[in-house]
Amino acid sequence: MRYLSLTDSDQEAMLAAIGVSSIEELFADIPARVRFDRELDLEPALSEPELVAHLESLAARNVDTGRELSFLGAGIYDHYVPAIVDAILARGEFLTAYTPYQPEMSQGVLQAIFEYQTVICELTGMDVSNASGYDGTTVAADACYVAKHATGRKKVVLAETLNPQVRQVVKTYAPGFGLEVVEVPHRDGVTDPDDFRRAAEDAACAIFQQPNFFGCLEPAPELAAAASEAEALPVAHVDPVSLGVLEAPGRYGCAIAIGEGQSAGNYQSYGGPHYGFIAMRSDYIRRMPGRIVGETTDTAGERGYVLTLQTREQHIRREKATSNITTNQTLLALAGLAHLSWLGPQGLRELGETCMSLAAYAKERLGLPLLFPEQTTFKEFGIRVGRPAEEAIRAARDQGVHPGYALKRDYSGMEDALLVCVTEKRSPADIDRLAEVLAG
Amino acid sequence: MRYLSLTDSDQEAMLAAIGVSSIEELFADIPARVRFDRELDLEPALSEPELVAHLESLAARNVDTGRELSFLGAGIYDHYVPAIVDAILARGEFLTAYTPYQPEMSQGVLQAIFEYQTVICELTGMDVSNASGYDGTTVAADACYVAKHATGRKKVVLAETLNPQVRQVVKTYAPGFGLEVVEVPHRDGVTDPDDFRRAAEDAACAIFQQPNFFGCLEPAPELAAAASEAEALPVAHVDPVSLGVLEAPGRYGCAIAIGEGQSAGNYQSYGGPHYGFIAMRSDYIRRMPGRIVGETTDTAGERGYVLTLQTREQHIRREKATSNITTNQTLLALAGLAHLSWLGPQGLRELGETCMSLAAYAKERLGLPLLFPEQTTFKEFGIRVGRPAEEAIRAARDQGVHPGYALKRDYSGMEDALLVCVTEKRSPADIDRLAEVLAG
Amino acid sequence: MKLIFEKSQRGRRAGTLPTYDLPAAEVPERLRRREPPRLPELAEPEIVRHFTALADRTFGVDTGFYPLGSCTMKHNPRVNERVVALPGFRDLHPLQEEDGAQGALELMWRLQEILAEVCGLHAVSLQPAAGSQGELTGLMLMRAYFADRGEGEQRKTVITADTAHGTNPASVTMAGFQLQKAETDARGNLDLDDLRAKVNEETAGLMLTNPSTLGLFDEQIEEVADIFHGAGALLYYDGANLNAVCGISRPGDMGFDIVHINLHKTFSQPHGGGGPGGGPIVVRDILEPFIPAPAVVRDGDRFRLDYDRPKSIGKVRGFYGPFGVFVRSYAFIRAYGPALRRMSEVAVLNANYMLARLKDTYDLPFERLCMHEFVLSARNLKREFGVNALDVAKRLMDYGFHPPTIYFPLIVPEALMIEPTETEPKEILDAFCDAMERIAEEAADDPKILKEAPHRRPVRRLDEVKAAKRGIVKYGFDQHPNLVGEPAAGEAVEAQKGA
Amino acid sequence: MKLIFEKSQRGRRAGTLPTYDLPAAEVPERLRRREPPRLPELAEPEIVRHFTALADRTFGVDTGFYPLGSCTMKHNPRVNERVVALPGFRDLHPLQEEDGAQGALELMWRLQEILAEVCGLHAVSLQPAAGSQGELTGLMLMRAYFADRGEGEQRKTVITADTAHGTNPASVTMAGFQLQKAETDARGNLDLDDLRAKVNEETAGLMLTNPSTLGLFDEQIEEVADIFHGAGALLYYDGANLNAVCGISRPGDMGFDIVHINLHKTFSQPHGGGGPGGGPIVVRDILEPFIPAPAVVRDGDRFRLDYDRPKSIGKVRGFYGPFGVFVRSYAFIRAYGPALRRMSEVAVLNANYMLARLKDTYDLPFERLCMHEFVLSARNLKREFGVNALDVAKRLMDYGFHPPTIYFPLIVPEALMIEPTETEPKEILDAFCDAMERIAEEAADDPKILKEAPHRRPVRRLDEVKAAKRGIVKYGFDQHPNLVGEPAAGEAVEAQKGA
Ligand SMILES: Cc1ncc(COP(=O)(O)O)c(C=O)c1O
Ligand SMILES: Cc1ncc(COP(=O)(O)O)c(C=O)c1O
Repeated sequence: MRYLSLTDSDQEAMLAAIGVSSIEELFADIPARVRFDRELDLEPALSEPELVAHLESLAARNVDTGRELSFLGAGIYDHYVPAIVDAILARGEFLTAYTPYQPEMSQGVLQAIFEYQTVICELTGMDVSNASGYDGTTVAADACYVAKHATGRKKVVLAETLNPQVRQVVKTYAPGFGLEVVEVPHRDGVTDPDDFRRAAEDAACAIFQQPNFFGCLEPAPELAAAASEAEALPVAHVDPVSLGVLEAPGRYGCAIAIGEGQSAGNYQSYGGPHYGFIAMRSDYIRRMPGRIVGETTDTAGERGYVLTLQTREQHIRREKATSNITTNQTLLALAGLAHLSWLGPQGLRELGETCMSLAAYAKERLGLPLLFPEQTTFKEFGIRVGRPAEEAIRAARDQGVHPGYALKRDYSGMEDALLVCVTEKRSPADIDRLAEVLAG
Repeated sequence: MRYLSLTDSDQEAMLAAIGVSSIEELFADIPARVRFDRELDLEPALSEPELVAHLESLAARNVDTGRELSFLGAGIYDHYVPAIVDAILARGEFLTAYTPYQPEMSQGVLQAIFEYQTVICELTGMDVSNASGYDGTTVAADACYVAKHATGRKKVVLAETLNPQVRQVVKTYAPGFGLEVVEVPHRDGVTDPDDFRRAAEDAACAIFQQPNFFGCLEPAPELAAAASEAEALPVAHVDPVSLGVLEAPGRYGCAIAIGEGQSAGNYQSYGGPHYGFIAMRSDYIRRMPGRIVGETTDTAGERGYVLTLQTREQHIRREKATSNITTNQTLLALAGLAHLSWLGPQGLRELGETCMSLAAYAKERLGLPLLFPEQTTFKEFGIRVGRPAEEAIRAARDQGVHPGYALKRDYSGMEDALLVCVTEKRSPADIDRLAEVLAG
Repeated sequence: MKLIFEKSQRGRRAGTLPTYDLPAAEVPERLRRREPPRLPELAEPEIVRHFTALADRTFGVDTGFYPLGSCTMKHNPRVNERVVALPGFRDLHPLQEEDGAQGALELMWRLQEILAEVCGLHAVSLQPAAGSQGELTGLMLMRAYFADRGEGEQRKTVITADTAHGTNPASVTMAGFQLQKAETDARGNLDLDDLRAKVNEETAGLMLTNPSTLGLFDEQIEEVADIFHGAGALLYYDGANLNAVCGISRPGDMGFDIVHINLHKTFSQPHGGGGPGGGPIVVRDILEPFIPAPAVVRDGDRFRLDYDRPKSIGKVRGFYGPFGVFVRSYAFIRAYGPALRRMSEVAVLNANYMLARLKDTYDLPFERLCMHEFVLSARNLKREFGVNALDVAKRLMDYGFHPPTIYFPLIVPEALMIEPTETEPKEILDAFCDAMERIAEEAADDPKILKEAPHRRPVRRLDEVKAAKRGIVKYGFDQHPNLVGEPAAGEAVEAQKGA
Repeated sequence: MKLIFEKSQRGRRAGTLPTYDLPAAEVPERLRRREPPRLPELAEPEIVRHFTALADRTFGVDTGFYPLGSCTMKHNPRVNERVVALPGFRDLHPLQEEDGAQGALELMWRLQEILAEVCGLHAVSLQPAAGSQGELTGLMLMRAYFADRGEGEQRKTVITADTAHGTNPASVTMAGFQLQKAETDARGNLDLDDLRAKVNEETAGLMLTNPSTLGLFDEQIEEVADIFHGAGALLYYDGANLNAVCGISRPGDMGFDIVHINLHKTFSQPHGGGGPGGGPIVVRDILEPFIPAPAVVRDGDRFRLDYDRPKSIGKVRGFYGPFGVFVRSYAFIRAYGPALRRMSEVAVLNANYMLARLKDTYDLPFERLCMHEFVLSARNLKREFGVNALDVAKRLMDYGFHPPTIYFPLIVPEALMIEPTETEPKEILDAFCDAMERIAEEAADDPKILKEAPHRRPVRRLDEVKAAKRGIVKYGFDQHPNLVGEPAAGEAVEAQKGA
């Protein structure tokens, strides 16, 4: 077998050293009745060329965003992933290392995580970030767990304009946490600060999304203030690539900032793996879930990095841990660091501006009724296509264009609504094509 | 500019240190009349995403062997390139290093070349290999240059069954070398040893190809003997992937073995870059063109590797050098080393056997007259399609199959002949499809 | 080495974007960013060098032997990286219509089938992002199952072994259960008497790793299963050690009802410096109604996402799970086919060979053959020479090896938990054992060399206490403190490293 | 470190191939391989580790500063690696019909247009595989040109500068010309009197690098061109130093008739540990009929290969040249657009800055501003402290830098030829200059530290004389000699390293 080095003579020598005469004997401790007595019913082994051919044939049966002009977003975005990201992630040392338990072996990945934490703090205006969470949904559950312990309260509030999947995951976790979940309906595509404040009474935290799931800009400072007023922790769920143009949640009073990292440095990859980020004010650092890297020195006085504040974590605190997370999403977070380093502050701002300009152009160019005409949007916006959304999608896809996401999958009263997304990879000509297809 | 680090303040400080006030002044030595006084007439700069989109659109206008079922060979082959080859070549240290002039900085690449040289010697049965030549054509010219100096003779002999491009390149080089080129016509697809001996009288070397351009197996030992008899150096041009099943040229009396390395580890890449290999008996080592790596020790007595026997080379011997080659094809040769290490002796034999079996199956399955029905072939063979080859090609390509190479481009009397190639990547089902298309 | 921020210069940049000739869009004043984030500012060449240098300061499986117990640091085949990068996988939007994602859905469906066969169970959810999330998901299933049976209030406790990984108790709490601990007996099995005393009608279930974190297969697993099933409770299999038993013994056949699989361990998703992973769960039919939605199902020759799962616990992660991980693991398994059993056999052979070589030099707490990993104790060295497991670990670095997991499992003092995996050649196992023997000699002859190790890494031993005390968890730019002058903060505590 | 053969074990393998259920084909007995080649036998994990370890022992531009004069070791943008791997380029067979290769042909045609514009000349052949082959091809064009004019017998000599790279004289011989050398004057220009004395009706042409290998632009280039053209001879431009003058001065405008371009230098094909490169030639219209066939031509909106070139010298390489190199260089140039001039400006600025910093510490043979590189001499250190250019080079390694080219050009004793390229930030230039200054101090204070350098590389200084004497150029398996015991072979000679 191509991944195994064992030769017949190795095997012989090793069995002899162990003092057994067959591999079978090594399994003597397994009770006979639980031994598996047949061959695994798996398809035959594939040689490497066949394996590639097989997976190519599977891949060919997917319509990726290189094969269709796509305006899908809704949480996962077709932003350009710079070539250096691939090059960096392909380094075998990063790829095949694990959590840097032994810091002297892993200064590189530790420093990278420290840099990632800094970048996340810079983006969000927070004091401390962990080394990554699973994705943009689970970090919301994490934030609730932090808030529960920080406030002792038993309820969490979610704006209905928060990504539906994020809300679903919070709802799945909530019973175990002993938390009740309350949702705040939107008004005309955004959340009303008064509604939010009322809901946030007695709540541990109140989470909103900026830009929200409809692409609309929430009155974020007012929402944060409303939650604070109710002494619930204000939590903002943000898109990292928006943070060159939109204010950092830390600057308008949020206690915690979370988000899906995919748009910074990760491919769409049918939804994963990506990374979630979570950053907070230093007040809550001892409740932070997951890994944190800190700076220190070695015995010779040189600077170095280690996993730190581990008494929060499962391997030390066990049932009292701030989270059960172990394996996280470091490699994807590293991609995020690489992408954001590639952009720099200037590039990040330009990226946000470009997306906004394109979206503005698209709104006008499509000439269809807007779902929420009063609102300012970022890179996504809702339109009404005047017929069932799935029909519009099918018709457009027949012409090689995916026009966007059918909002009825998550919201009632939106039978004919599409959520259209543009990124810097969609040109005005692409938008013209979408207009043509949706008109036709 | 994204590849430049210079900031405005850097520039200011640097100009000041130099003692000039503008970059323009740095060009004071360039006579005014030869200064370029306008902007270069080049298309505008492309951002990275645009650059990728532009090149994707160019690439999309090529029909690669993933988009068409291809039976093209004729010197460049669609063998499977293992994934480790990509991974190894992507290592930035290999990618961005240069010729290992300073061995202490480059032990890795030096050792890799030493290993490559060993692999080439093992394959060919020779004593010494260089670090690579440009490709399978130029190494033939190199061999002629070696033979000229080794024998003092002024003629070289080429079998007509030697790849036409190889012959063309030798002919281009020959006048500069002061060599006359004589070609030996084939008889029924192979070279007759008597013809070869006669032509080789007074020749510096005589070159044949095994398997030859038609895919046929030459009577290689007899050809080598014939050349030797005439005191011309016998030179075999061989396909590395055939050398698990076919005898090594060194074992049947050749003085020099050369070949195109592409089939071992390189993509087709529209014809380049690839690597040529050249290996010879130790008698000629001082005439070897190009780099050679040798083993030595350091001042602490540890083993190490260096460029060696450099007094052959242009930078020392200048006009008396064995060649002018400097930049060679190390990275591609490294790919060859990786591929051949991946195969191992067993895999190499299986590869050859698989190609031969597939070719045998194809010959039978196609049911068309063979060009040289008497000959044993390796992975290629000629067929007669009974109509102008280009018509057959067009018809097949309209059905998504490229049936092979039109031999009339190089040989007269072959209007309806196709050279069909199979590699391990073509399955019996693929061959069935070719049969269907050629029949239809 | 400098931080990337310390290499930045205002005005440098690597990234460029298309500029379209469009009017600027306005961000309302009160929402607009005031101060730009201080992201790195470097041109491309220095970014590439920076990350190259960081990689050079990182040890991976590609660099050498990485016997980090419980983590299954096997070789990651490069072909898996090739196939995961196919645009049809990499650039596929998760909300693409099902008819435009048939290849992806088929791949997930096939993986589900494989995992069910390997586990001897019935239904699979690929959604969980890692082992710990698999655990939590599994416990949520227990909740849902008992709630559905009207036993929701009653089934309050979940039992974990005293050898359990920290994620198990942490997951128990997060799932809203109460924790109870079960003891290990003198042979390294669960103590049946202890279990019998603890299991009752309040018990929701057991979480167990088998082979355990001691690397030992529980010889009484059938009795264990009977005890729990007899009390109406469920058994959860922590699949971290599945690499020991593929094709040899199946969790479902052992009596487990829920299994999580760490795809990044057994099925070779590269560990990526900490992740990503994949933690699919595989369950017995009685639990299928509760698994996360959507599930991937097959209708004839079409594959689709089934959201119609009224009893489902809901979603635990975005979309359908870490798809790229599935591609790699699927490719990994297809490279073996039914010979997957061989993978486990060799993993177990390698571990036993090392155990045989090392058991006279280090203490062996349980005198048994091991499975795919084994736990030694350095307590003999500590007692005799004052050298502890941490010192041994640090000294191994000087020999070019990544240390094993240490101080885990907790029931073994000065634990060294060694997992070679199947992909290591005998020569490397021997070299490591030689080094371990040398180190034991050094402990006697020159303990200082261990205490001060490592000597040949880019940094010397790092002060973890200082890090925790100072809490410097991001770069402070012009306010960044200089720790170099500050005094050392004292001895490191003996705490788990690895697993 | 062990050789890959020393890690092999019979029976191990990494590669697997499809097995089709077909009868075995017979190789005739007398052609069949008798003994298998002793290729490496390792499973995939150890192959990956082996090459990872080799990479770790290799210094590239990605690792750090690589100011190897004349080699233009600039950053290689990663996007170029991305686009060259597109299947439409990578998996395109060179004998694909033209209608199935329009994208490739268009790319080549566009690159031809760009190179012609940059050189100020008319026609391009992309075929040559590297600079030296470009030289040879250019000289063949001279032959063909003069033969066509009936001056074939008469035009026997080609003149190269005494500063010329070794490839120039070597190419002259290979092309069948006789070599004549021209001298450099006190300002580093070609000596016009010397030239006038040598150029006559037997002269076929001049080969010149401009800026020269001294990094100096020939201030009398117009006069030089007049001398040759006046005698009916041609001028060949060795484009190794084109990085100095893109958009600033064009070889065609300087009077050159034939140019080769090293795509791996100016246009950033990664050097790959020695190659591949690309050496397209660009020629004046009078030479166009002779360039290698096929040429890529445009007919309306179609592109095709033009083989109908009756006066062509023929092919110099297989197919159309190193296509993958074209993709990278084309992408590189398109990233700049007309700002390509900026590339050269910064390259020249960087070099002059370093020159300004170093010229008081090391001898400067020609007191002028330089272009993209400059040549210093360590003769002052040799004279005063017995330390030579080689020692300086080896000591630079300890500071983490690749040494510059040394002992070239030949007319400068103890030459240090430094080419920073445009992609280096000022900080790195400064760090290198600091190290050079430190080394000059060390030469005075502690010359032994230089003589015995390097101290911080995986090996100490290597014995090149022993290597040449022993001629061990492949692994000998069980007969492999053990050089470790053998005595050192003596001092290394002062020989060019680099360029
Ligand atoms: C025994 C055991 N259980 C559970 C886990 C948690 O798995 P993961 O890291 O995938 O979350 C681990 C490993 O980290 C483990 O070793
Ligand atoms: C001045 C000069 N001319 C010619 C060459 C030869 O170019 P190549 O290495 O591409 O063959 C080089 C570099 O090696 C050089 O520096």
